[in-house]
Amino acid sequence: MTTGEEQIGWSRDEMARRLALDIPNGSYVNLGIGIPELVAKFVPAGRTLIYHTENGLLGMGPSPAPGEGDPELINAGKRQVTAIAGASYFHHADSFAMIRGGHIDLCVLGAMQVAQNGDLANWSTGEPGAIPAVGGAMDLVAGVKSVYVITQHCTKTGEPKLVDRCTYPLTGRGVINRVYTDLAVVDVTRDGFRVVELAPGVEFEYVRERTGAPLLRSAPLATGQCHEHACGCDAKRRPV
Amino acid sequence: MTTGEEQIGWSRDEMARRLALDIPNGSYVNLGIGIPELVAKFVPAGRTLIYHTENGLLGMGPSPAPGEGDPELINAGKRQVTAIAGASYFHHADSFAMIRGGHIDLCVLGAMQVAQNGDLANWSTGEPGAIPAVGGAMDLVAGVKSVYVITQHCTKTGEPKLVDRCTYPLTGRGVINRVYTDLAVVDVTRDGFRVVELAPGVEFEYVRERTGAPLLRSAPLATGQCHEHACGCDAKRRPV
Amino acid sequence: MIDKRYQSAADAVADVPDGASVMIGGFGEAGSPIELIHALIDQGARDLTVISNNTGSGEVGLAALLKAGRVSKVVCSFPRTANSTVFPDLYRSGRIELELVPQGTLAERIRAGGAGIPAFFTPAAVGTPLAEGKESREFDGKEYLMERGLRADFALIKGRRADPYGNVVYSKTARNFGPIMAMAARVAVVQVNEIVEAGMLDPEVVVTPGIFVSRVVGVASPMHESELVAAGATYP
Amino acid sequence: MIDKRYQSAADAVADVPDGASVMIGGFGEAGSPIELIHALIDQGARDLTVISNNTGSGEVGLAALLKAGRVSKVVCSFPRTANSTVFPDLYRSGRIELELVPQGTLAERIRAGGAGIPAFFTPAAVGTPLAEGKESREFDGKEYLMERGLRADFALIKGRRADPYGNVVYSKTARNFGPIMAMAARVAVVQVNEIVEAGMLDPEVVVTPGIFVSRVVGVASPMHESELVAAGATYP
Repeated sequence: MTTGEEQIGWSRDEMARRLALDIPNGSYVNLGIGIPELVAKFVPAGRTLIYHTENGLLGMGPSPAPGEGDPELINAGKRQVTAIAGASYFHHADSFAMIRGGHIDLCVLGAMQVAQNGDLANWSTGEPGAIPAVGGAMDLVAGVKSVYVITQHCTKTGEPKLVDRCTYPLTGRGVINRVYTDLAVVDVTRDGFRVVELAPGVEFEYVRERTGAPLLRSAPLATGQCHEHACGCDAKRRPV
Repeated sequence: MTTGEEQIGWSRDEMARRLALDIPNGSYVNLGIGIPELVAKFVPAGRTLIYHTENGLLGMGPSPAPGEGDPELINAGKRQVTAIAGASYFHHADSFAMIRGGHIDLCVLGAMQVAQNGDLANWSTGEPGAIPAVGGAMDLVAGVKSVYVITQHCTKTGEPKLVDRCTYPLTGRGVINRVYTDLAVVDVTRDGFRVVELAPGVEFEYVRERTGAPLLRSAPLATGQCHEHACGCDAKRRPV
Repeated sequence: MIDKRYQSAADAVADVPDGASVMIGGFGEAGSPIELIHALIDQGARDLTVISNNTGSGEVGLAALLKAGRVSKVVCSFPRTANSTVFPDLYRSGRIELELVPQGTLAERIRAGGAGIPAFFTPAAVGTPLAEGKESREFDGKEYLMERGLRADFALIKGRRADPYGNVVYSKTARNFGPIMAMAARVAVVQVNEIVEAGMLDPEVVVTPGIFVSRVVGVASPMHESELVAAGATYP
Repeated sequence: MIDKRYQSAADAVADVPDGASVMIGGFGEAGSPIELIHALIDQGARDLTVISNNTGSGEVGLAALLKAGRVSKVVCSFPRTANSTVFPDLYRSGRIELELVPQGTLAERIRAGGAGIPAFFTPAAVGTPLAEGKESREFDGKEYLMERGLRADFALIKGRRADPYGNVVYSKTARNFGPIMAMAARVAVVQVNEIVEAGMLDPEVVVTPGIFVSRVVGVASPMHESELVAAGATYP
């Protein structure tokens, strides 16, 4: 698609870069398949994150050089990866003990729908005839300390992904803490969705029109490029 | 004590030797502290048993040579041991997964009382002021495939240890399969205690008088030295 | 002597009966015991219940076992893969039953089965369609589902090295379900690249202690699913 | 950079507050983190709940912590040892509370706590006095008790080697409760004979992945309880 709307807001890389700014040094992070994987490319210099992949590796490194991969060293997306110095391998029950036991600091996932109460739907359209496949998503959202979604604000057909109530089958109930879209960074609060930052050139009203649930605005509401500090820092953010 | 009764029946070593005859080659065995430990000395030539100690070692070997012990290589009785070629170390949850999951073939324990329904009491007299300490006994009797008791037939004061009903606090309910005493080998069956073998020179009546519950006799009821074969073999056993 | 070595994959799976439950290790192709699966196809057992994280790709290994019509039910977290058409076809045409289990719940159910834990509680899947029919319960103000331990008649596992006692070490992320499936199966069969003498594996680094393993088979150069699929291979 | 190294045992336990729950590794003297325990005695925290398989011997290490009056409750499977008089005296005089737990149940409760499992069922202790007050339930015709996962504020653990990421390997049967206590504690503190650089521990042989460990302290030549007791040592 090459509509005008695509010009507005953050690109996928920019979304990933924006999210990466908010991950503190030393975090244990599980990145879902797809856009979430991009986050690893944009971790600011000076921070070390440790990547967990639920198929049994802590300390996942980047893709191997061509021809140097090992079919027995893969990530949860079944792509060949590497292991950093300081990595460890373990079996699946231990791996999900890390997840379920609250040892992973952050999980970043894609989404089909996120509801204002934090419900997530990202595994099934519920259509008859579809092959149901859930993988580790339900365990991740139930166990990891913080769960962020990274996704386009709307579907390819323009439907909002941030909704009043998920219509697709749930992955987890009240599990999402924050959503990073091409248009904004949106917290899931007790009062519902709250925009904490707008992409450059994106107005609050524009986002509200494309959101399927009430949208609160934060004060100070930030926008733009001012993210040399980690999550929670309001330095240089300008209120909208 | 040096009463006449002590001359009768099997010595502790002979009890251990008798029990050892009944353990098939290749068995995974957990031996309790005390008389049960003697069993390892009497395994017939040609059989290999693998010893499990619940503090995290499979493939426990004999005591180390003097001066060669390691305070970090001990058995459940906290005595220094060795590890055989083919051993493995693991943590406590994995060790008791072996026990609870039914992976250990045989556990041999001492007893204060065994009831005719297989109840075992071996951890506490229940006296006020005693320091209660249970260790792994309750897990062992609940999880191991076969649980044998090895014990004197009576207490030092002449009270039967094979009883109608345990009066001491239980270690487990209906868990004992067989008892090896100085006087006899006694199966715990659905119908109660059944003598399957008498020690040399010991008469059935003699055992019955010293047993606190009805005692059945097996046909063929065996006695004596005829145990060059493994458990279940009736070769050369003479009926009483 | 204890010697759990079997001469061939065929020998090691010869007694799998019709109707057996079979855990099959692997996450995607990593750890998939292709040679054991192919031996099981040759052997002919049918009406199997297969417990495995995926359902294979192409028409080799696990997918070939499904394709051969030997499996009546799969217990699985992700039965959908690139290059996977066998399971979808069987599922859509109603020729195979699927019990979909979240991956961590699947792992923990297998570990529980092996550890003698008949049931446990997990927060995964609360409030989702996969909670339907499951008992739920609150602990400390949070809701959990009760899940049952899972055991199987056989497990087919791929390791890296083993000794005659059945001690096994694995390779990288091919470890995945191997150690817990070995615990949960009545008969765990492990294929390894190399069988070494007892004492050659450091007791500190053994991942699966021999007590969990019944049979060990050497397969010096195991096939890789992705290469077979890329080459368009099928089995048998 | 990630660097979990602490300069001293004292630094590593400096923030243990009064009233904290503290898991202490070891089975008898094997794996008992004596230097960390002594640092905790020096630090002065009191009203502690200690979760440990035993209660120490002589008047060093764990027994010394009890003797110093810092512990109000122990959760334990076997609080009775040769050369053990400290706990018996405290217990008989009503100055310490005891929660007696079968050893395998204790291990599994700790593992469950670390794995996010709030409760599970076990056959151990059914029909015994230790079943009193516990929910029981039948699965497949057999009775089980429900047991709760166990977590703690801190864990004090003895390993053999660690790296700055907190990856740990152990020594022989000193491994015992270390790996599961690391999982179950908010702050796991591990003393090791040797701290090596990241990358020096083979990822295949790491027993406790660094994610479970908050602090690592080097204690090159740790004391052994039995030697101290034989020498009649006391602490402080």
